[in-house]
Parts: sequence; structure tokens; C-alpha cells
Amino acid sequence: MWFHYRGAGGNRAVRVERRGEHYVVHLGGRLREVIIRRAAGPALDLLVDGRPLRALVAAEGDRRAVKLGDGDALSFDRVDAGSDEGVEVRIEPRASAPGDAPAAGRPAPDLPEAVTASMDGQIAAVMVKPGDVVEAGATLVVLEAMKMEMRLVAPRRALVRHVACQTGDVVRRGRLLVQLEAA
Amino acid sequence: MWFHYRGAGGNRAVRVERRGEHYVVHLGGRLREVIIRRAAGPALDLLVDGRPLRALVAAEGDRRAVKLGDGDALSFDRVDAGSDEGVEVRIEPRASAPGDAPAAGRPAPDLPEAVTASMDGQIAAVMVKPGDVVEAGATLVVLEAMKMEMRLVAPRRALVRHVACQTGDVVRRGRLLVQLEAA
Amino acid sequence: MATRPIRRILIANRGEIAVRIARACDELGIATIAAVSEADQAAMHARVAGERVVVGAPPARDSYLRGDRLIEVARQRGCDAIHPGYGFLSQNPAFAEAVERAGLIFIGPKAAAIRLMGDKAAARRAMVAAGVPVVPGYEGAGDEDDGRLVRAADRLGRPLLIKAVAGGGGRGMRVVRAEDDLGEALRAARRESEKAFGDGRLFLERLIDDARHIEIQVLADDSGDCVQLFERDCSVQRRFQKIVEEAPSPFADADLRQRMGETAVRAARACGYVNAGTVEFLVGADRSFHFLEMNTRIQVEHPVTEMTTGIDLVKAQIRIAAGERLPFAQADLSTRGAAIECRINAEDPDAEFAPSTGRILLAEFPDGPGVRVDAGIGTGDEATMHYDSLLAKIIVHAEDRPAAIRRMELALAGTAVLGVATNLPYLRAVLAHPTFRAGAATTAFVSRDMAGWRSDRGDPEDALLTLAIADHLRAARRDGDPVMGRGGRHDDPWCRADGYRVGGR
Amino acid sequence: MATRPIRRILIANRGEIAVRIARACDELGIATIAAVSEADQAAMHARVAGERVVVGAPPARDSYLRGDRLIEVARQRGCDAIHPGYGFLSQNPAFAEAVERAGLIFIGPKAAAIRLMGDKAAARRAMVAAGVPVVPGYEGAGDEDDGRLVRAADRLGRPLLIKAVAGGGGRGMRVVRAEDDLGEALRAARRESEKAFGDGRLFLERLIDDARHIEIQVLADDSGDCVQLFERDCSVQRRFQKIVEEAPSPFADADLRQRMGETAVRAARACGYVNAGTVEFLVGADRSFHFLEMNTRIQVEHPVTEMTTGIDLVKAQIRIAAGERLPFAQADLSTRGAAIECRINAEDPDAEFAPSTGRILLAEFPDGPGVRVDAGIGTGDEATMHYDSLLAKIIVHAEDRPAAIRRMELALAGTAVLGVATNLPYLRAVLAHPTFRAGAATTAFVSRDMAGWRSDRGDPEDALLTLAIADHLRAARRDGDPVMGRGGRHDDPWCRADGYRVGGR
Repeated sequence: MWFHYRGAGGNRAVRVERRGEHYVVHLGGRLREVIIRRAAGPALDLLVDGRPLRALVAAEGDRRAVKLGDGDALSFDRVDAGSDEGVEVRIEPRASAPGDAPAAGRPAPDLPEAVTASMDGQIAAVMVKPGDVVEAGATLVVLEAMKMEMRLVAPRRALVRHVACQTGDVVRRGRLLVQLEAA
Repeated sequence: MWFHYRGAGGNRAVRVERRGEHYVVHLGGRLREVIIRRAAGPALDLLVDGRPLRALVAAEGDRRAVKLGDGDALSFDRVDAGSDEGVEVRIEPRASAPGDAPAAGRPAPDLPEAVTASMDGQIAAVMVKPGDVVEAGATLVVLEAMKMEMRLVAPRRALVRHVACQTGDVVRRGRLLVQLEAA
Repeated sequence: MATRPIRRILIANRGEIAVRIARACDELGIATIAAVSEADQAAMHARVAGERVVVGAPPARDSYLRGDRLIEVARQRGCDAIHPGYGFLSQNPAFAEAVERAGLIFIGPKAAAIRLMGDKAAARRAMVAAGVPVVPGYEGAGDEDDGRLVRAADRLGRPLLIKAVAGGGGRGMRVVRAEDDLGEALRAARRESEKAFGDGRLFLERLIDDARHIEIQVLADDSGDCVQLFERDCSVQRRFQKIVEEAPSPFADADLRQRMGETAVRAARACGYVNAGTVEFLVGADRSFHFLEMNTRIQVEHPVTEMTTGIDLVKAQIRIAAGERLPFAQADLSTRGAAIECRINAEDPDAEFAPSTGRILLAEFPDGPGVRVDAGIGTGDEATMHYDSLLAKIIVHAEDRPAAIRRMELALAGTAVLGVATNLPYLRAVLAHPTFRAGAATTAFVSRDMAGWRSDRGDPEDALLTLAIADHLRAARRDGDPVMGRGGRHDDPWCRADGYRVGGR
Repeated sequence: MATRPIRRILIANRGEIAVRIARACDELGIATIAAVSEADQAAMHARVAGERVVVGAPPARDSYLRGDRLIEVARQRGCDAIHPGYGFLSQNPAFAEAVERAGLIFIGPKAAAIRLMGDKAAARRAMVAAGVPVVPGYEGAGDEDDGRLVRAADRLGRPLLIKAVAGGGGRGMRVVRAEDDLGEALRAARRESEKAFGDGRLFLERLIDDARHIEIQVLADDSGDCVQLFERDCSVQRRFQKIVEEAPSPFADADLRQRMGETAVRAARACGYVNAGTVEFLVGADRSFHFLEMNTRIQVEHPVTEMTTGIDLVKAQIRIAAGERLPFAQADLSTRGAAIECRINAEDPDAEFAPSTGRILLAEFPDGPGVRVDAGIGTGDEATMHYDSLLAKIIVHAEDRPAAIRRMELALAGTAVLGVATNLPYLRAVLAHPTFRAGAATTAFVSRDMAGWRSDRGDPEDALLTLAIADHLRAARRDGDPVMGRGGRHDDPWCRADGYRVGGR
């Protein structure tokens, strides 16, 4: 059975096959033999090619998060693949962190013309309207979350083509807020 | 939907019906309106007729355990009812505690002639054989668990009709060990 | 003074401090009412309180900052007192007055002390008058115009710090170095301060760049008794936000400790202080120290003092507010061992510490000897954008500082918060840094020593393998796999207990 | 003495103490190997150790008591030392000798001290010689026949206690009151002792019926330094098993504390004691005290001393075993506040405290200020019949005894162990009992004051309602209910995080 995940490093495919009481896991062109020593709630104790691996896992919808042993947490999204084949696509790391893909599914296009939300938050103020010509550094939108205020500024002199948010909107990180074009 | 549980107080039936975002629970001849405020893992926060009720629940197979608020834990078994009707059968409390039904399903008959395991444990010694006549107080079987040794003795002078265990057996509480009859 | 019985407290706060207050009340046999926003109806502080009342919409200005509504609820519900926690209305003198006017007890100092210490220029003047050393600077009458400030700045030299008289939390603050335009900085600071506090007044302080932030906890009662509970070192700050705090300070020696403690008591007495408060100082490499400000409330980092002194500060706050006298004198107090606190924030160290919101899919905290967790969230709770990012505090106590650091490293390794990004990797890096370990961190530590830090999460292959195994187990359970299935009863809302084991047994 | 570096420790124990030892090793930077039985391959102590080796079948005699095998594993795996914990091989002098003979360090006292204190009659004689008061009694040469014992009994009067020279844990012990047949009791005790210990030797003690069990913790190093860490009161016992322990003793005053402490140090010195040990005394209402026995190991209740003195006893054990000197003198030691420990046992208070076995479906423990949990199990683990019933210890520390009692009440209320029966309801009743609260509990407390206790779990209707709601939620999720379903992904092995909320948001 193939499983597909999207994380900071791109899309990865993992195949898991049951062989009696062991599992064979196909990942990154290598096979590993896995024994489940214990699975209790979010805690998994595995033996991977004889090496112990303790993990905590959590899921909600397609979101996946895992903490390995004493390490840090990692986030992924489970994604569907068109077929049951192990197609592995590595994409370039995005600027944003793993697992924090925008709610709308696909990350907003990271073009110079698109100004996107730099964090989950609420739009505190929209300072521009379509047709405005703004100078480099001009504040376009003020975003607020957890007592922190973030000003999103024009990267260079530009024409405001489209404003995709209004004051009070709650947005996820990566959401398109303002579309600019060369002025 | 009807649910049936067996606990220390006998069998009880509970009906749960969804009404929009509320639930109506039928129990002990009364109706209660229940709102689920939060359900996160084992934690349930309910409003029952407006009264807050916090609980932790756990299940394995048919076993059910619940802790209400700051109170003590209670154990039940979920049981099947023949039909979807709310048949409520109250049985007399058994000597053993709720939720500790013997593994074999039905509690062993609690007749004076039946000597049953007083705890989960291992048979450390069997002191009698079928046909023996034993005096009141004579040790029949020694049961051992968690460093504790328990001697099961004849309640009165009796004939050993049947010995249902042997040294080394692992038994659940309530399991029949020795069958006696009047001597 | 007569005691005023407190039987019922409205908790006008949220998160871990509201939970902490509810716990202290439980221990004192005092009933609690949580005043919660609509977003927090099922939050941990709402769950642990005896009762909960929704006071308004999620934004704090519509709920946790609605003093009128909070007082109304407290009166309606028969409360004797309101505990404001930290932040929100805790340092609002008008609220403290309104609470008292409504016949309720405000658990904190008198409004006059809050007001004095809230006006940073007036506080400086009061401290100077009391003989408390302040950071060299210029506040004039507290309402100086740009011309006077420019002339004062010339006398003080650079680098300088422009600060808002009404300031707090770094807003309305500007660093001015030799090459900067003072006039422009003053205008920017005034604008920001006006916007943030509705008050554009400014004052100047010499910038002490590479200092230690050391603060003294004080407790004072109605009778005039005032003690100090020694210092906390909070030099590890990011953008004026404390991240890691400890007691005792690795920098303070017995002489500095005693001088600072005596000075803090003098500062508290000078403003007629009652209840728990903290006098913050900047301490230079030469062990000179200067008054920074006084926080007229319980602080986030109070647990390190509790663990080293054995005094429960929140209970002490409540008892003092009830008119009780301090049950100990200065000579009864001492510290034992070393304590460290780490703040677990919902912020993403890989994205410039931007707030991270969403459901906490899993929260597991460490336990064991010398480990304390003050958490405001649990598994299934939400980290919402409306409030600050503090999720929980991990506090450790051990025989000495190296043992405490090691204990904290293990405690952080045993902390799991899944579902939102947290600063855990950053905290671990702070603990591992030679400067921190040497006890040499100053307020410049984060910007200087930690500047190059990037999280390194290594190869995710083990993570992917684990996820795939878990997803496979789930699918097998759903399909009623005969080995996994156990009658197909494992796919239930309480399946934390669905243990599974192969071999051996 | 030269230090002997310890870099790798084999933990020859299980459950909470094995976890506790592993944690101490982690803090000291020492690698750990858990020697586990087949039943414990996935147990918590196996999980937290750096490595784990299966040493035998589930019964302790095939695994945790297999000294030869444990030593072999320790050598094969490059260990320097073995920590025996408590119980199992911890007080077996032959094992301690074999460990040392194998070139390994036994973390505990020398075999000679274990042997002396293991022979209860010899220990009495040694204590008498050292001027330590012992319970009035008769041990002769330790191998007295019935005739001599009967004559001695006549001199001592009744009530009497017959004890096994090789005894421990209440086995081979008989109470003889005025009306009892001494000869019959002697024969029964001898039989039981022979069976339990392979040693039928007996001695007599006057029965002190209504006494306090107060014990002194000692620490001694190779150099001959020996300090005492004050007392623990363990009077709350059921069938000679401690249930609730505390420090300081509510009965001890400064004078008694000092006299007992000095006596304990004398006792330890008399047997050349090294490492951590406990001298147990019976204390009468008149504050006379008598040596009972010395436990030559770490004790279950050691945390209450750690919390009141600030000393980590397990780390101290390891450091002493490594040849380090005690880093403190007697004058450096003091106690602060009050600490209480409750033992959470898998036993059913509704069924005469019979052991309860099975899977722990859910284990949730309290946290917050002054609360420590030393647990040996977590959610999904097994309580097996093979080992003792101790699952976890809840320990609290507060300013004073009433505050500690209140904190413990709340901590117990916040403890959830589902799936096996536990003594939690009983512990709560002990904490609530006026005799305990008054600090007046003696060893007769359980049999006298708690005699009438029955659990009262009230009407189960709320429980049934909750279960039915939970089962309904589960069914709705399984059926892909559109409100509950969220894409049907919630029925998974990690569904602890499957939060669900209606209204408000």
C-alpha cells in the first residue's frame, strides 16, 4: 500500500507491506524491515532494521505530525496520488514551514507580484485599493495575530491590481492578499 | 440508538438520539438533554440538562471505563441486547467488582460448592484431588499474583468433585477452580 | 488591618495563568468563576474553573479587556474578588479602582501604585527621589517636546533608547545609534506610542546594550511589611520578550543580591506597594544596577522564584488581598538550588517566529523529580490568533544550575506539542549554547549569539516511515484486519487505549 | 578513596523505580541498559532506557531475580555498575558480592552491611552494642528453640510479636495476645518462615500496637562521612505495606528529630554503612523510639525526603558508588515545607484489595506547582500478575502539612487510571480522615480508623450517559456522519486528537 506525504522537502511516497508480523517499508529507494513493538494511542515503538524508533503521531484530516524520540516535531500533509505507484516528486522547499500549507489547498503562487499572508491572522487594516500606485516599502496590509502586528509592504514601486482581503478577514499563512504588477 | 452496559448494579440500557446539535438521552425512565461542549481524545465535556459534566472515557473491545470529573473510575462491559429495545435488567450485585468479569464471559456460578479465583493470578499449588474429603478451612488451592499469596479454603467439610485447574495456570478472577459437594 | 474574607474569585484572564490561579483557589478552598471569551468556552481555563461565564466575543477588547462587563459578572455571581493575572487588565489603574468601587477586592496593588509605575517618567522620578538608581536618561516632566529631548540626547550621547512614557512590551521604543537621525526616530516613536497607547509622551534612556535583565520579586502586605524573594535572571529575551528565565541569577553574587533586594524593597515602599510585584533592573558587567520598571502584577516567570524559595506566590497574592499579614519575615526566606523556566510558544522558529495557530493535535508534557508544568492547553485545544502565543511553561528545579540545565534539556526532549509550530527547537538551542551554559547570557544573547541559528530537522525518512506505518495500522483497523481488528472496536473516539503488541507475549 | 567512573549502568529492576533510575542516569550523562523480562519488553522502564535486554521469562525468579544472568548481561554490554532499585535483588548480599567479584560496582552498601541488617537478630545485637535502643524483645543467639522462646516470652509479657530472623514484608510474623497459644503461634511462624526464606529461625519483640513508624534517611560515603536527611513518617500501613508517607512527621518535634537522626547515623556507622539507607524506628506516644530494622537500599518513599531536603537521593547513590564524597555536611541540610506520597496500586479496594491486572486503558496524571509523579506505567501498558501492584507514586510538596494534604487531594482527583482497579478511592478516604488530617495516624490507623471504610461510587447514571454518548460519537464517526466525519479520517490509531466542538465558534 502506498502513502504519499507532502512536507518541507517536497512530496514523498512510502510503501508499506505486511509480511506476517513484520512490515516492509519502501522509502527513498530502500527497503526497511519494521517491527511494531507497541502501539498505544499516539505512541508507536518500532524496530527499524533492528534499530529502536520511538514516535508520537497525530492526525487530523490530512494533516500529520510526528515527533521522533527526543527530537523535534515535524509536520506533513497526506496527499492523494493519482495511482498506486510510488511516484516521488521532490519540490523546492517553500519559504513557509512544513505542514503550514494554506487552507485553500495549494500554496499561493510565490511570484513577486503576489503579496501573501506571512502568518495566520486577522486583517487589521487594508491600506490600498485597486489602481493605487505604491512606492517600495509602502504598507499594503496590516496583519495581526497573538498580539503581534505585521506590516506587509510593497517590495518595489508597483500598481495594485487586485485586493483579495478586507479588514476583519481571518486568513491562513500563504493566502493571497494583494496582487501587484509593474507600474 | 440503544446501548447496553453491564456494571456492578446489573444491566442498564441507554438510548441516545441526535436532535440537531443536541442529544437526547433516555436512561432510567428519564430524558436528558445533552450538549457536547468538547470531545478531545478520551476527554468529554458535556452539558447535561445545563449541568456541566466532565469525563474521561476509555474502551477496549467491550470493556468500558469512565471517570467523572474529580471522582473515581467506574468500569462496565458493553453488552449486546437481542433487539434494539430498551430492556433494562437489574441483576443482584456480584461479589466481585464491576468490570472484572471473568475472561470466559459469564461469571462462574457463585454456589457454595464452587470455589472460584478470588483475583487474577497464577495457580501456585493445588492441594486436593477429586475424591478427597476436606475439612472446613483446609487449603484447596494457592493463588499468587503481584507478590501476594492467597489461600482458597474449603468453606465447610466437603467432597472434592472436580478440580478445574493445575499448577501454573493463569486464571482471571471468578474462574471456577474446584467444585465441592456435601460430604 | 482587618481581614476581608475571599470566598469566590472571578478570574479575569485566560491560558496558563488562569489555570494557575484556579488551582491556587482550589487549594485555598475558594470558588472560581472563569470569565471567558466565546473562543474559550471549552478552553482549559474554562474547564478547570468551578463555573464559567462567557463575557464577549473572541477579540480581547470584546471580552478579556471589558472591565465593566467583568465587574458586572463578578457582582452578579457573588464574587468577593477579581484576579487579573498578567497582561489584559492587570496593570490598568482605572480597572483596579472600578473593582474596588464596586465593592470587590482587586487582587493586586492599589490603583495609585499601578498608575505611578505605569507612567515610566513619573516612576523614574519617584525612584530617583527614593534613592533607587535609574538608568541614566532624561524624562524632564514627562511631557518634553522634541527640542528638549534633542538637547538632552546630546548631553547623554549615543547609543540611546527612546521610550514611551506610557510604554510597555517594546512599543513606542526606538534605538538610536551614532549614525541614526534622532529627529526621525523621535517622530516615529511618538507616532507609534500615540497609536499604541493614545499617549505620545516620550523620554530617553542611555542604551545599555550588553546588560543583564535581573529582577527582584517583592511581596508586601497591608500592614507595611515588605519582603523580597531574591532575583530572577531574564536576560534571554527576543524582541523584549522573555523566553528563558532562571533563579538564582548566574551572574549575581551575595553582595549584588543583597543590594538589589534592599533596593527593590525601597522601591516598593516608595510607592506604598501592597501585594506581589517585581522590580526590574538592568545590571552592567561591573555589577552596577539601574531601575528599569516595576511590574505591578504576578509575572509569567514567577514559578522559578516559587521553586527556589518554596513560597507560593499566587496563594500569597490572594492572602494579602484578603488582608492577611505575611506569614514570614525577610530572615525566614532563603533560596535552594536552581530553577529554570522555558516558555513554550506557538510560534514558528522557521518562519521568523510568526504566530502559529490551529488545533493542538497532541500535547504531552514531562513529569518526574523537579519538573513542573504550568500548561494552558491540552490535546485537542485550539491555539487561536486572538491571544498571545504562550501555550505552557516548563519549569525545572535541581540542586544547582548545571543539574537544572540538564533536567530542562530532558524535560524539553520529553515535551510534545503536535499540530502547531512551537519554539521548542529554539529553546533547545538556547539551552545548548555555550554562552547560556556559562551563565554569560545578556540581553544581547539572542540577537548576537543566537543570530545564526537555524532549525535542523535532518532527514525526514524516519518520520515518513513512522507516519506510513501509522496510516497503515489505521487502514488495517478500519478494514477489520483479523490480527489488528480485535472485533473492529478500535476505531472509536477513545482509542488512545488501543494498545497493540506483537511477539514476546 | 579514588573515584571509579560510572559510564554505563544496568538497571536490574522494573516499574517506577527503574524509570526513576534511568532518569537520574540521563541527568548524569550515564548510559542505561534495562534488563527486562519477556513480559516487560515494551514496558515504560524498557522504553526510557537507552538499551534493553530480555533476561528471561515473566516470573521474577526467571528474570529480575536471576543474578547470574544480570551480571553476565552487564559485563557483555560493557556496564560499570548495576543499580538494583528496591525489592528483587537489592538486599541480597550474595548478589552484591557477585557483582563486585565480576568487577562491577553494586550501587548500594557493602555485602557485609546488607548481610548484617538482613539477619534481624544479628542486627538487633549489633544495635544494642552500638547503644541504639531496640524494641524490647529476645533474640538470644538468633537460633533459639521453642523452649527458650517460651521462657523469654513469659518474661516479656503479652502482646508479643514473633518475627523471622530472615524476615521481611510481614512473612513469618505472628501477633500473640494474652488469649493466644504461644506454642502454636511459634510453630506456625517457623513453618511460614522456613517456607518463605528457607530459614526457620525466630525471635521475639514486644508488640507496640499503637506506635508511629518513623524512619530516618541516611547517606554515607566511602570516606566515612555520614549524614541523615531527617525523618519520614510511614505510619499509614495496611498489612505492613506502606500506603501514604510523609515528611516531616507530624508527630516529631525538633528534639525527637535530632535524637532520632543522631541515632540513625550511629546505627549506620556501626555497620560500616556506605550509600543510601533507611533506619526504621517505632515511636511510642511518649516519644520513646526503638530500632526496627535498617533497609539497605533506596526506598519507595524516598521522594518525600527529596522534596523537603532538595537532595536527589538516586543521583547521590550513583555518585557515592562512583567513589565521590558527599558534597554537603550535616549542617548544610535542612527541610522545607511538607511532602506527602501516595502509592497508586493496582488493587481493588472493593474486593479486599485483591490485585487487579490487565491493560491500562488510560493513565492521566496531575501536574502543576508542587506536584511530582513517579510513574511506571502509561496508557496502553499492562499491569501483570507477575510483579507487585505499584503503578505510580503521586508526591506533593507545599508550604505546610495542611497545604500539602489539600494539594494531594486535588492531585488524586486529577489522577485517572482506567482499565484496572486501583486503590485511589481508598487513598482519598485516608486523606479525608480526621485522624490522618490531625497528624494522629499510627500503625493502627488502617485497621482501626479505616476499618469501616467502603467505597461509595454513587449512582452510575452519569457514567452510563457518558459512555453512551461516547459510543454514539464513535458509531457516528464510523458511519461517516457528515457533521462528525471530517472526511472519515478520525477513526485512526492516533485519534486522541480528534477534537470536536459544537456551538460558540
